[in-house]
Amino acid sequence: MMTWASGWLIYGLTGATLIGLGLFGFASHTNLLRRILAFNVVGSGIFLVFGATGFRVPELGADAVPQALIITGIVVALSATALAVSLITRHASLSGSATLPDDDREDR
Amino acid sequence: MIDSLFDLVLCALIIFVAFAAVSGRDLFTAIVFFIVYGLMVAIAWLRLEAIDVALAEAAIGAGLTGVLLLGAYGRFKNIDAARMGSWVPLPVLIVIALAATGLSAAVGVVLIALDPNGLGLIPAVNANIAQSGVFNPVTAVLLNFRAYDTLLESIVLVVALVGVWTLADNSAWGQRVGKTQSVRANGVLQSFGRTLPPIGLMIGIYFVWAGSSQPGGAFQGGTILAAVGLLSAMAGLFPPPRVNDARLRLSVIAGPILFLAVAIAGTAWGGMFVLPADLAYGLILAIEIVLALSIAITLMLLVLGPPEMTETPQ
Amino acid sequence: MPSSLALTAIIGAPLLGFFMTIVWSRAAAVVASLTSMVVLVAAVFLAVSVSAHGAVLTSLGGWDAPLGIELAADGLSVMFMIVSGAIVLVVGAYAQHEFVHPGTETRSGFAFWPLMLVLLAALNGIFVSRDFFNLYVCFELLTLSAVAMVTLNGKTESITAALRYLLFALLGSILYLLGAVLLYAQFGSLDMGVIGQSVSSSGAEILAAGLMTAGLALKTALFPFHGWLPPAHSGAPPPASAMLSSLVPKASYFITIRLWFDVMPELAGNPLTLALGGLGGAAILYGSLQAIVQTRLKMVVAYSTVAQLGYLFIVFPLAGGDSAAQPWSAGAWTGGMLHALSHALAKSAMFLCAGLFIISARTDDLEALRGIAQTMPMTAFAFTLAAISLLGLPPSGGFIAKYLMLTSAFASGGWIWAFLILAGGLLAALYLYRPVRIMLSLPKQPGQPFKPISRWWQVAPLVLALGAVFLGIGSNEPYALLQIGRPVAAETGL
Amino acid sequence: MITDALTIVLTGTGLIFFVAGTVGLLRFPDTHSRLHALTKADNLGLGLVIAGLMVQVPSPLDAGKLVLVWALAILAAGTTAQLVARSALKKGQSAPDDEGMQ
Repeated sequence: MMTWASGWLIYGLTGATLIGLGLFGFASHTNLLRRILAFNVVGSGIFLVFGATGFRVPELGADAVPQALIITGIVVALSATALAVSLITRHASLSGSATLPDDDREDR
Repeated sequence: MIDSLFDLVLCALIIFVAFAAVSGRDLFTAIVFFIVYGLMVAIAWLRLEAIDVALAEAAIGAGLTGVLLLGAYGRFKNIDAARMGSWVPLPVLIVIALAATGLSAAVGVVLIALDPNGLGLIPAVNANIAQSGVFNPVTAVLLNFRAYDTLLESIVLVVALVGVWTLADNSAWGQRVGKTQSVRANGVLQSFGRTLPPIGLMIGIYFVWAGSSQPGGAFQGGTILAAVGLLSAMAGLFPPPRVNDARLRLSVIAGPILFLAVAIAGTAWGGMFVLPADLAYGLILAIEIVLALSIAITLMLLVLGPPEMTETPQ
Repeated sequence: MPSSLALTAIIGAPLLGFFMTIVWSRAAAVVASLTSMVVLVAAVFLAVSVSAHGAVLTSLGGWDAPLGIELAADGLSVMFMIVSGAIVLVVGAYAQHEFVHPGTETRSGFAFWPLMLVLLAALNGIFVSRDFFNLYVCFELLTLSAVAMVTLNGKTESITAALRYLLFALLGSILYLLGAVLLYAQFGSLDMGVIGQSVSSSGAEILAAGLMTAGLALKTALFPFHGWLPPAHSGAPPPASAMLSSLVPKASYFITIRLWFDVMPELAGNPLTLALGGLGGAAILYGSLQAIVQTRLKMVVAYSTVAQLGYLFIVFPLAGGDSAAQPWSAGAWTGGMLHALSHALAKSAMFLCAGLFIISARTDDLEALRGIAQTMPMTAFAFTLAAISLLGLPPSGGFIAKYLMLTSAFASGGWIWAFLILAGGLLAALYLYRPVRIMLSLPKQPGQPFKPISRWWQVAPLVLALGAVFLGIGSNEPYALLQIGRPVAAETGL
Repeated sequence: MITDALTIVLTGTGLIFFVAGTVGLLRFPDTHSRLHALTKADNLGLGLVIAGLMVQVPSPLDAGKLVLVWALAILAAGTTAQLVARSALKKGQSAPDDEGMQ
């Protein structure tokens, strides 16, 4: 039980920060694995915002609907990550590069 | 006072670790920080009294995602350092940083402006949980109020698996999934792989069973079972299955198909997904058990990757 | 009651088919055909029911919104479901020749069928869902199956294209998801109906709607987010391209329309509609110019998709914002929807034609197709018919669609939109004239460089191209159906 | 009151071990001595923290769960330490002899 009235807001604002951090990582790296990692940071930031807004009245406990949807979201994000990681390793073994072709050129 | 101090410190740590994961100097460091990040976020979920989410975040968000990323990192060894990628050019970087900061700020402003007494659907869930067949409100939402989402979610996992398998070489089709593993007979890993599965099995099954009244459920339990299976496979206790094994494919879809069948059977009780209150508990438990097994096998196969073995291992 | 049964069958049947094709891959093609027939029948049944009794609504599990998820079929969703069902049925019939494997199972022969069926389930799920989070799950289902389809031929370029596609689509999903989360935080509901009744232009709503629109625009490949589309759509095997190019971007467009015309029309001010229309116009010009300079047939067709998707966004300034209350709004809206549908039919026909040409000529290099009409007159005819619909020549569906949009543009005094529609038509004539001329011209050297193709196989693209034309000839029924459930009272646009 | 004091003392001591282990991880020169510092200090530290928590829980069942957590952590730490040490050996880092270690 939280004593500070707007404890949820701390977590909500943390989630908002994580969204920005993750999006920055997603767009600023050319390494594909790093981009997928950053995508997962954005996802968990969004979930944290979602969960925090479901805990605005601590006396009533956490809203079950956001919790259930977050679990769904975590599983969906894992599915996307699994497909992405397989694509990335396949791409790396075929092309010898950890980036998309255009980005590769920029690096050299 | 001490409570909110704890929250502030935890949130500062989460942001710091996330920053390290996003901008870590080398890829390996970044991945390790990401796993730590996931575990800290799981603690945040405990503070928000979302224990089901904490379990899912720790097992799936940090654990399995981390394993996937580390596995891919292991495959990057043959790549030239020059082709490992870098940052985008500085002007672009500045634009991205500004846009990301702007979005964070906008979301923050919206959060501050929200009604601080917003109840969401808490009253609606409380009013209807008695008819849902279970006592854990999260399970009630997942398997009754919004069962359609959960069915589709379990299918998303299977689609991802089909997608991963599609990345195999044509010639590897029909082979065993994953790369050939070599394990020292009676080595540490193998004895670890023999000791842990019974305990893991017990914990996984407990999570599935407890999900109706306490935190836990098919996805969290299934993930633990998947970890047990992966560990046993890595320890060489059983060979990975073949991609065209009929029993394997059946076990992957058994959970979703039972779920769909129950959903369709609901039309006899008044509409798709309708669960009559007196049968709801039994049906939900049955779906959870079979779904957990299918999820466990699907997750394990997702981590093992497409078939790559050229020969059957010893 | 039976119509809510049809509503569930339209999603349940392809999901069941998805499972069956995984465990019983030898019979996959048959299962896929039967499934898409069931879907088509259910969609037509729904169309009859909707036009007789109005929109159909059902609450899943007996839980009404906002606690539960509601599905609804109105005229718009029914039209999209009929066209998707028909396209998947025809593509499935075509793909029997490409992905059926007598004897041992092959990689692509296994994967194509479940991916096709789950794609259909996801599309139908999107067309009937009233819940913003459920839509997110449906979009992920759609994205993962579509991305996997791009990789089917296993080439390095295809893997690269699939990766690029996945990154864009994931970014789109996550922006959309953030929007949905903010809506729940504001309204305590994810249901379109509940949210639509309490829109109040608060900051949360504006940010949420903006994020969702940006995410959906990424998925619809709206200029300048179109970069992933041409390599992905031209790198996939032709039957997959046919579905990817004709149907998948329409799903995210469909929800954009729902969002701005059904849920939050109050928020759709002029800055938004002008921005979307402007990007649409840029897409028309840029996509068409790129299509003109391509040397491979599949790339011409793929860039044409970029251009044609642009028209869909001109609907926003013509029918939304200040135009929403004007008499021309209904015509512009209906024209846009008819364009989406006739483009779907014509574009899938074109990709199947391209697939047949590739099998016959072993390449889709435009110059290598010189004189192929002599070997495959039926397919060349189908391509030409589809081109007529894309150009918007009478009596095709594309003509009715562009006519409606053009008259609305003139009525509204939006000369710039009228100019863009006309310019797009002229440019399309340029980029489609070249392949048609090459096909119909005499072969350079005598002799037969082309492999003959069975007549039955060639029927598939012809059916789709004829569908695009008949959408124009018999446009009264679709026109009337599209008006059912339309939020703004329908005006007689014709 | 006495149990609270016990908890503070035990978890406090446990935390000191964690700090020592972390310092060792950061400061020691090679893989093997780092592992030594980390596993030894952390297992002991975790044991003390858990002992501190055990005096607070109401039922023996909960206490048993805490012990299980400790046992599993030790098992996992021991195994991974072995695997890390072996892979470091394979990569050519030799293990320091016993005197050097103390």
